[in-house]
Formats: sequence, C-alpha cells, structure tokens
Amino acid sequence: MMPELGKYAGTVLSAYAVSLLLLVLLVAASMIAARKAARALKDAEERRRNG
Amino acid sequence: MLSVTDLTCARGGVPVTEGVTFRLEAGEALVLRGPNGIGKTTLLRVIAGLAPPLSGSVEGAERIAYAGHADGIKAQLSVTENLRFWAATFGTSDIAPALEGFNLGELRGRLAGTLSAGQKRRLGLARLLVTGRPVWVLDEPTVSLDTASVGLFAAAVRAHLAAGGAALMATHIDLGLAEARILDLAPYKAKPQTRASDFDEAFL
Amino acid sequence: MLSVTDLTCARGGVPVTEGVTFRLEAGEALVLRGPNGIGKTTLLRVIAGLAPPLSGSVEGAERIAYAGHADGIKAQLSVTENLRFWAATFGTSDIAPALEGFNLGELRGRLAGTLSAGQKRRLGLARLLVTGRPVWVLDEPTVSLDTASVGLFAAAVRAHLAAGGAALMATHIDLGLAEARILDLAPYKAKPQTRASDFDEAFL
Amino acid sequence: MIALLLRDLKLAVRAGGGFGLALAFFLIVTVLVPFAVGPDTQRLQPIAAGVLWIGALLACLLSLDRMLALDHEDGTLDLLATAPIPLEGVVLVKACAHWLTTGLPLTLIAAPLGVLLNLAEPGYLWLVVSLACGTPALSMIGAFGAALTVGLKRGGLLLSLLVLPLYVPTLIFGAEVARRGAEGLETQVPLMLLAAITLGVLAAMPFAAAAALRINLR
Amino acid sequence: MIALLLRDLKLAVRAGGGFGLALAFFLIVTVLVPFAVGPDTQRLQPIAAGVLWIGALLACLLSLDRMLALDHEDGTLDLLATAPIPLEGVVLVKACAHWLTTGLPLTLIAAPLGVLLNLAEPGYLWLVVSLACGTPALSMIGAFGAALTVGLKRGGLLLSLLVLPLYVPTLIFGAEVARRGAEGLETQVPLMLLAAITLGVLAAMPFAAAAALRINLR
Amino acid sequence: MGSVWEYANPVKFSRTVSKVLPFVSVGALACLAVGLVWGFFFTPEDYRQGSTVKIIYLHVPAAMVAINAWLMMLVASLIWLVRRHHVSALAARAAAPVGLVMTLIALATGAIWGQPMWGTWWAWDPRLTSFLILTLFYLGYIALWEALEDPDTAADLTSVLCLVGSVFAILSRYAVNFWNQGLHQGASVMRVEAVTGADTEEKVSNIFFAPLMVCMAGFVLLFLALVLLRTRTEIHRRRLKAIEARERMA
Ligand code: HEM
Ligand SMILES: Nc1ncnc2c1ncn2[C@@H]1O[C@H](COP(=O)(O)OP(=O)(O)OP(=O)(O)O)[C@@H](O)[C@H]1O
Ligand SMILES: Nc1ncnc2c1ncn2[C@@H]1O[C@H](COP(=O)(O)OP(=O)(O)OP(=O)(O)O)[C@@H](O)[C@H]1O
Ligand SMILES: [Mg+2]
Ligand SMILES: [Mg+2]
Repeated sequence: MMPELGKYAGTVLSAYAVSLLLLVLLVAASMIAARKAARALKDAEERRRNG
Repeated sequence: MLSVTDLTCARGGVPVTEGVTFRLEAGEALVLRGPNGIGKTTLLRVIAGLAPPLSGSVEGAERIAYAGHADGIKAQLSVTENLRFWAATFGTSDIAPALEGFNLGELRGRLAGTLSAGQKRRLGLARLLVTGRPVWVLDEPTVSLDTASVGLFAAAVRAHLAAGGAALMATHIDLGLAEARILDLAPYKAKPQTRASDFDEAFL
Repeated sequence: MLSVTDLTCARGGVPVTEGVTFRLEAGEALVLRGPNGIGKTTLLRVIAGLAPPLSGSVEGAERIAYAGHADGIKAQLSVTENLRFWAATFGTSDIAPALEGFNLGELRGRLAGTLSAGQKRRLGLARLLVTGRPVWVLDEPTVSLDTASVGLFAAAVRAHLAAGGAALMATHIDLGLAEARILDLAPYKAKPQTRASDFDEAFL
Repeated sequence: MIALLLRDLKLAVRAGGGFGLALAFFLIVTVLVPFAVGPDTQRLQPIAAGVLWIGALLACLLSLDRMLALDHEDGTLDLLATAPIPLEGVVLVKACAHWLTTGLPLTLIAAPLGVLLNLAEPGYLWLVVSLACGTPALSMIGAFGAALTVGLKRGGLLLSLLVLPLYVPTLIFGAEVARRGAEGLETQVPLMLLAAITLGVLAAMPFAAAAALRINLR
Repeated sequence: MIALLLRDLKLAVRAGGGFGLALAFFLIVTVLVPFAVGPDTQRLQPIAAGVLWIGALLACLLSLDRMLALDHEDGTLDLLATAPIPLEGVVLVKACAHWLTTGLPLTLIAAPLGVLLNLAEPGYLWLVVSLACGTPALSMIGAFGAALTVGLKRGGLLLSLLVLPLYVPTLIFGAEVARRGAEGLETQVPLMLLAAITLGVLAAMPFAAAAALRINLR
Repeated sequence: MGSVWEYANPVKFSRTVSKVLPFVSVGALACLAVGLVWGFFFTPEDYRQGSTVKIIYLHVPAAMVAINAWLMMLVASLIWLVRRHHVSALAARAAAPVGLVMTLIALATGAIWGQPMWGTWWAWDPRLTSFLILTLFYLGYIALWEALEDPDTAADLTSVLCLVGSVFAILSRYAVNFWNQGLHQGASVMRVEAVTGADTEEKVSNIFFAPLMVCMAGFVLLFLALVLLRTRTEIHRRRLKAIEARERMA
C-alpha cells in the first residue's frame, strides 16, 4: 500500500505529519471553542427566560 | 449653552443610562447625583464628546471644558508651567486669576509632583479658569479637598456663573452651591431589556 | 494596640509634622483632620512602616492593615480573585464576610477593571476585612463613595471596633462615626526652623 | 501646537524625562554586540552598518511608549481631545518631539559608535545620511503604534510587536544605503526610496494615528 | 508566596497580560537582523549564536518593567510590604514568575529561530543549554533593576540602561558557550562559569533587590 | 431574497451558518481526502525532486489560503469600518488564526522541502521573507485583538491595523525584492522558480496538476468552514457577554 518514497521518505512524511497535526489542532480548537461558547450561551439564555 | 436630548450612554457595549434630557442656560449650574455605578462618569464623558452616545444628541459640546478623575497635570512641570501650557493650548494667556482663585500663589514654583492630593486637585480645577470655555463639565471635582478648598471651589463656580458661564457637576458630597439645580440619575437607569435596534439585537 | 510617640515625619527631606503623640486602644477609632497639605498622608505612611520617621517611634506597626489612595487591585482579575489573593497573602481564607460587608456579592464575578470609581473603592476597603489585622490605617477611605456606601463603611468600622480592633483614618468629610476621637494635625505642623540633628543641619 | 512641542521637549529634558536614555541604550547595544559575536574585525566590519541601524531602530522603539501613554494616564490626552486643536496636529507634534529627542541625537552619535564596530571608512557619511532620512519615518510610524496601544497598561511590548513589521521597509532601505556606502557601492536608488517612504509616511500616517487615538479615547 | 506566584502567572496569561510578547519580540529581532546585515549565509552563520543570545536578552529586558512597576502603580507593593511575607521572598517569587513566562519560552523557541539565521548544526543543543542556564540569572538581575527603578514613571528605558551592564558577564559566557558549541569547540569551561554566575545571582540578588525595593517604597 | 447585507444580521447569519456548515465541512473533508490520497499514493515521483514533489499538495494550497485569508480580513475590516456590521468584524477576527496556521504550514513544509532541494532549511529568498513578514502581521493582529477589552474598540483598531499593515506588507514585498537582488543575484529566487514554477506550470498540468487542484479546493473549503464556524463562535461569545452584562444591571 505504502508508496515507495525513496531516500526522501523522512522529508515527505514529516511534512505531511507536521501539516496534518497543525490542521487537526486548529480544527479541534475551533470545534471545542464553538461547543463551549454554544453551551455557555444556551445556559445563559435559559437563565434569562426562567429567571 | 448646552442642550442634551434623549441621550443613551453605554459602557462596555451595555446601555447604562437612557433618555437623559436637559438644557443648561448661561448662569445655571446643574448637579448630577446618583449612587455609585449609576453612570455619572459615563454620561459626562459622552457629553464632553470623549465617547459616542448610543443614541440622542448633545449640542454645544465644543463649548465645554472637561475635568475628570485625572487632572492632566505633569509631575515634572511646576504649577505655573502646567497652567501656562493649558492656557496656550486653549488660546488664552492670563494665568494670574487661576492662581489666585484657587490659592495657588504660594505653590506657584513647586513641581506638581510634590503637591499633596488636595493641592494637586486645586491645580486641576484652576486649569478650568485658563481654558476660557463657558461650560464646565466636572466629575467629582472636590475629591480630596478640605473644607476651605471646597469653599474656594464654590466661589469659583459662582464667579463663573455670574460671568455668564454654566456648570455641570457630578458629585456625592455637598458643594455648598444652594442655587444649583439637582438632577438625580436614578430614574434614567437603562432597563435591561432595552434594545438599540433589532438588527444588532444579539449584541446589545 | 498602636502607640505613636513624638513622631516627626518628613516629605522630600523637609519635616512636615512634628511631635505627634497618641495611643490607640482596642475598640477605639481616631480620625485625623487638617487642611490639604498638612501631612496626613505622610504621617499615615510613616505609621504603617512604609516610610521611616525623622524621629520618634511607632509601636505596633506589624498589626496594621494599610489602605492608601491606591487600592492594590488588579484590573484583569475578578473581584473574588482579587480578594482571594489578599486573603492568601495575609494567611486567612474566608472572603465571604468581606463580600457581604461591602455589598459586593453582585459584582463578585466582574473583572475589577470594569468597576466604577466607587465600586472599586468598595473592593479596596473589603480587602481590609480579609487581612485579619486588628489596626486599620486608612487614608481618605470614602473618596468617591456615595452616601449608602459611606454607611456600609461606617458599619464595617463599628463591627471591627466591636470585635476588638482599632482604626486610624484621615479624612475631610464626615464619616458618621460619632464615637471616634478626632485629632487635628494643624497644631503639629513643623516649624520651618526645626532641625533634625546638628550633624545634618546643613541639609535640612 | 507650539506650546505642546515646547512642553514635550521640556518634559523630555527634565529629570526622569528620558532624554539621553535612547542614546545610552544605543550605545549599550552596540557595545554588547562584540561580546556576543566575538571581537574579530573580519566578523564585525561587514555587519557594522547593519548593527548600527538595528541598534538605532531598537533605541527608537523603546522610547515610543512614553510618547502617548504618559499623557493618557494623567488625562492630558482627554483634555487635548477637547481642546481647539486637531488631533492630527497633536500626533504630528508628538512624533516631531520624539524625533527631536531621539532620532536626531541617535543620528549624531551613530558615527562615533561606528568606530567601536570598525565600520569601514567611507561608510560614516552614508550611515549618518541614511539615519537622518530614515528616523523621521521611524518616529511617525511609532506614533501610529503608540496611538493603537495607548489604552493598554504597559502596552510597550505589544507596541513593539505591532510596529516592528511596519519598520521593515525603512530598515531595509536605510541599512542598504549604509551598507552600500560602507562597501563603496552606489547608494542613489535606495536613498531615493528611503526618502520616498519617509515623505509618504509623514504625509499619511498622522491621519491613521489620529483615527486610532480617537477610537482609543472614547 | 504560592498565591503570589499563581496570581502573577494568571495575570501574565490573561488578555493583555503580555505573555508571548517577549517571544514575539525575540522572533522579530531575529528576523530583522538579516534585513540589516544582508541575507548571505556566510555573513549570518558566524553571528547566529551571538544574535540569538542578544535577542533573548533584549526580549527578557523589555518585559522587566512589568515585573514590579504595575504592582507599584496600583499600590499592591505597598500592601505587600505590610503583609506577613518577607520582601526577599516577594522579589524571588516575582523573578521566578518572570522566568516562567519569559526565560523558559525563550529557551524553547530559540532552536527553531536558529534555523532562520542558518545556525551551524551542532550549535542547537548548546544554544538551548546555555539559554536554560543563563536566563534565570537574567530574570533575577532584572528583578534587582526593576526594584531600583520602581518609583519612576516609565522607568523602562532607565531600567534597561541600569541592567544591561549587569547582564554583560552572563551574556559573555552564555554566548561563548553557544558560539563554541556551534563551531564544535569545547564548551565545558564557559558553561561552568555561566552556571556559577546563575547560582550566585540567585543566592545573593534577592537581598539586594529587596533592599532597593524597601528604599523605593518609603 | 433581499440584499447580501441581510446576512450581516447576526441571528440570520448564525442560522445560515448552521444550514450551510455541514455541506461545506463535508465538501472540505472529501476534497482533502481525495486530493491528498491521490497525490500521496497515486502520483509518480518527479524525475528531479524524487518523492518530495508530494509536499506540493500541502505547501501550495496552504500558501495560497494564507495570503487570501489576509485579503479576506482586509475586505471584512473595510466593511466593518464603512458599514459597521459586527459580523464582518468578527469574521475578520475569526479568520486570523486560520490564516496564521496556514502560514505556519506553508513555512514548515517549505522548510522541510528546502532541506533536500536547496540544502538548507531556510534562505532569505524574497518570497520566503515576505511570508515571514506576513506571519508577523498575523501575530500582531491577533495580539491586538486579544489585548483590547472593549469589543468595538478592538474591532476598530484591528481594522485600522489591517489597512495600514496591508500597505506596509506590499511595501515590504518590494523592499525585500530590492534587498535580496542587490546581494544575491537572485540565486535562490531563480531556484525556486526553476524547481517550482516551470515544473508546476508545464509538467504538472497532466500528472500533478489535477490532484493539486483538488487539494486546493479542499483547503479553500476548509478555510471557509473554519471561518464560518469560528465567526459563529464569536457571535455566541459576544451575545453571551451582552446577556451577562444585562444580568449584572438587572
Ligand atoms: C520555508 C520555505 C518556503 C516558504 C515560506 C514558501 C512559501 C511559498 C509561497 C508564499 C508560495 C506562493 C504561493 C502563491 O504565490 O500563490 C509558494 C509557492 C510554491 N512553493 Fe514554496 N515556500 C518555501 C519553500 C519551498 C520549497 C523548498 C519548494 C520546492 C523546492 C517550494 C515549492 C513551491 C511551489 C512548487 C510553489 C507553487 C509555485 C506556483 O504557484 O507557481 N517552496 N511557496
Ligand atoms: N469597562 C467597563 N465594562 C463594562 N462595564 C463597565 C465598565 N466600566 C464601568 N462599567 C460599569 O458601568 C456602570 C457606570 O459606571 P460609571 O463609572 O459611569 O459610574 P459612576 O456613576 O461614575 O459611579 P461612581 O460614583 O462610582 O464613580 C457601572 O455599573 C460600572 O460597573
Ligand atoms: N515629593 C515631595 N517633595 C516635597 N514636598 C512634598 C512631596 N510630596 C508632598 N510634599 C509636601 O508635603 C506636605 C504633606 O503632604 P501630604 O500628602 O502628607 O498632605 P495631606 O495632609 O495628605 O494632604 P491632602 O489632604 O491634600 O491629601 C504637603 O505640603 C506637600 O506639598
Ligand atoms: Mg464616576
Ligand atoms: Mg493625602
């Protein structure tokens, strides 16, 4: 399955690893922040309606 | 001289006072009152043109001399140097009446940094006299002043009114200005439900 | 609790007040009075141990909680975080009475930077309650406070006195503490001829 | 406006006003460089012009936060904003006072400091010329940065962060003039470009800075 | 004391607290150097270690004035002086918090920045080691400088001026370690000396700093 | 359907985002997966660069998005300054960290690529240098947003910074070009062009070009999805702040 990367295997793989890691971190951070904000907002809206 | 119409002021994006309306004519003084946090400072800054109102309008802002909590006094300049600078900035030149009016004659050569809290405050108030502006807008002008100095201040305000000026002051203590009208801000407190506009509703 | 003997204080190398002597027992309050520039701030800083006296002595300085013009409040921390920090520093831990005593319950989660002048001052005074120190030394504690808050302050001082504490305060306005003794600083004003010691005479 | 300029100069010269500190900082950075990179002439000479430009730029940068922040803290800016002079003028005057107390002395002292780094003979003139042309732009760009960060407590480091990338074009052309001068090459083109940047900045920046200041004051 | 440390760290991380700005400044100085001295590898490589050390030192220096001045302005220092903890401890904790928010991140980011200046291969390890050993001394000496200048409005530049000469020994040995490391020479001796300086400073400086602070408070 | 400005209403914007976001995210994911797998597994090696060509599928799209993110922020800032739509300012704020990460990816992959190709991690080539300066602008922009507390003030000041910064970014680009030609005779510039430009334009068109385009689409969609999501987050935060403020006042 793995293509033959030759003598540059380390280079190519590390480039992919670094990029994907950064992307995943960014996406994860965005999603966590979105969820946190949405939940906090929902709580607040409920508090407002009830109290 | 100064006319405020239906003014709504916000602090940190939240309306604090709303619907404030009043007129100030030459020779009149108006004292703002209200508990801590009601929005006196906010209102005065809006009136002086330092912050934009959320709605409503102020006429005559260009006639205002403003004095807030901070005095705009340089510690490394002497009392006269400080006053001269402000006089030059406002296009006047005579600082003698200011020195006299607030009893600063003895301190004239002192560096402002070596004054006590009350002396510094007197210097800050003396600045008003050199601006030559007809409308004084003052935020807690008598903080740290002793009784004699409060008297000096009241006399200065009276003289200013007599000369056709006007004054708007926020304070918690009695200034000894019996002739001043009083405006209590408590009834103007913004209701929490207020909406500035439907469009940006989510933010206000 | 606190005893001050023949204290001479200097500011900028010049003696300001001299020969101040008094004792403060548990349950007593003493109010310092005097016109602007007489040397109240200077005296209080010496008593609190922040500045050395020119002569004379202070006993009981280590029992003092001092509150000056600046409140030691961090704008980026919330009200409770500010109080907790000071409680931890003074080795106490309960901040609830302080919040309650100065009516800060509603503001507890606010960043201190977003408080109005009077609200910030209340927080600064609440700090006294978490120090657990018996002697309060306060410099113009009620600056910017409205009447209701001055009442809170007076009640807090009374409770402190009743619990065996003592308080020394400099102020220009009436605190509503009828039981407090008053010490007028005017008679203690340093004579210009005063010499600290023969040796350093040339410099003073 | 003249009163403001005079006051600023007076304040700078008074004790604790900070006049001379930029100079001293410049001196010290220049002195530290040989300690850090080693004392060889062959190493120092080629980098001398560049190091002097960086030193001047940093010295300028570090004195920026005094320009507006002090006046903001004690309320002077609030009062100036209600005074009958335009805020653009205030900013321009402040940048001017900054240049007179920082950029000008830096330019004058750069040549003697060049000796410490074994700057090549023909470089002295061009170093001084490039600094004289470039430092006004540094002061004016700095005024913009100071206006952006004026409300922040100790915004000094943030100010540096915002301003440094804006300094890049000035630095490149300025250092290029000095470097080419030291190597005896032609300096006309970068000098023209440097002058163009300075003029453009002086013409346009006061408006941006005044806008930022107005936003910060409200 | 722990409360103080935690509070300082919290303040540093809060919005506007200034955490990360020293890093950014370090980055920027490193980036600007090639603009000033030219892009040649042959020119950059020999000065890389030294420039990185100077950059770290300046970044550290610029964040010093926050250490005590903010606490002085709002009266916290007055109150800490009357609190039941020794002033020496306060100073030490402050220096510690400064190192955690400045020196440590600078050390960690120095290696990637070395790439920009084409630092020679073997130099990376030694650069990091020398910074790790040296930056605590920088923070502690800085605390002393901050204590000396704490009463002054915008004492920042004066602070730099006072502290820079005190930084010279640390800089010399630290840069020497990094430079020798990059050139593949032996680094034992300067490293030992650097460590000795750091230990000595950590042991003695808190007392000097607390004394200076006491004088400034009265 | 009325004018575009309707979407400047935060409520309407949030609602639209909720509807659109799933499609955009799925599209982004699909394009990225297809493009990267295609590129990584099913393209041959370049005869000169060996397997390192495969880095192109990350490097080039990231670089493109990084530059265009700044452009988008510039436009959004202008809209905020002129029309004062909060959503616009918040979108600019939301885009900045995404742009920064893209810049970092371009820098990192470029550096890793440069090691075998040019024998160095980093050279002061004008293009690389301008990119580094762009990173600095992103950092400053984000730091300014974080440092200011009042949201409207922050929006105004960052917008002004964005405008002025854009002018200076362009100036820097010319300055850097001038600076490096002067000394280097454009050696590394030539090499970037030789290794990349020519190859990408010509040879790439058949084998490398198609997956590159798919990756490009994937990155753009990802950027879009992230900006929409983060803008909505910012709106929520803002709303939360407003509600808390009201509670305080009541
Ligand atoms: C840290 C180093 C590098 C950085 C910061 C960098 C940055 C960039 C930038 C900004 C672009 C422009 C995208 C555009 O204009 O749309 C680009 C394109 C490109 N880069 Fe790099 N690069 C780096 C190293 C490399 C290396 C080492 C190679 C290959 C040997 C390379 C190959 C390419 C290719 C093929 C393109 C596309 C060119 C085109 O669109 O015509 N880059 N890079
Ligand atoms: N930066 C801020 N963000 C949010 N709310 C704020 C901010 N600054 C002040 N406030 C709030 O706005 C309200 C009005 O404050 P303002 O300073 O105008 O009150 P004030 O009437 O002057 O009070 P005082 O008598 O205590 O000076 C207060 O409730 C205060 O808590
Ligand atoms: N740094 C200084 N150098 C010289 N004299 C000073 C300095 N600071 C204050 N003074 C003088 O010392 C005297 C005492 O000042 P202090 O601040 O103690 O007065 P105070 O009683 O607290 O006045 P206030 O009621 O106005 O606060 C004043 O006359 C003041 O002018
Ligand atoms: Mg107020
Ligand atoms: Mg006093």
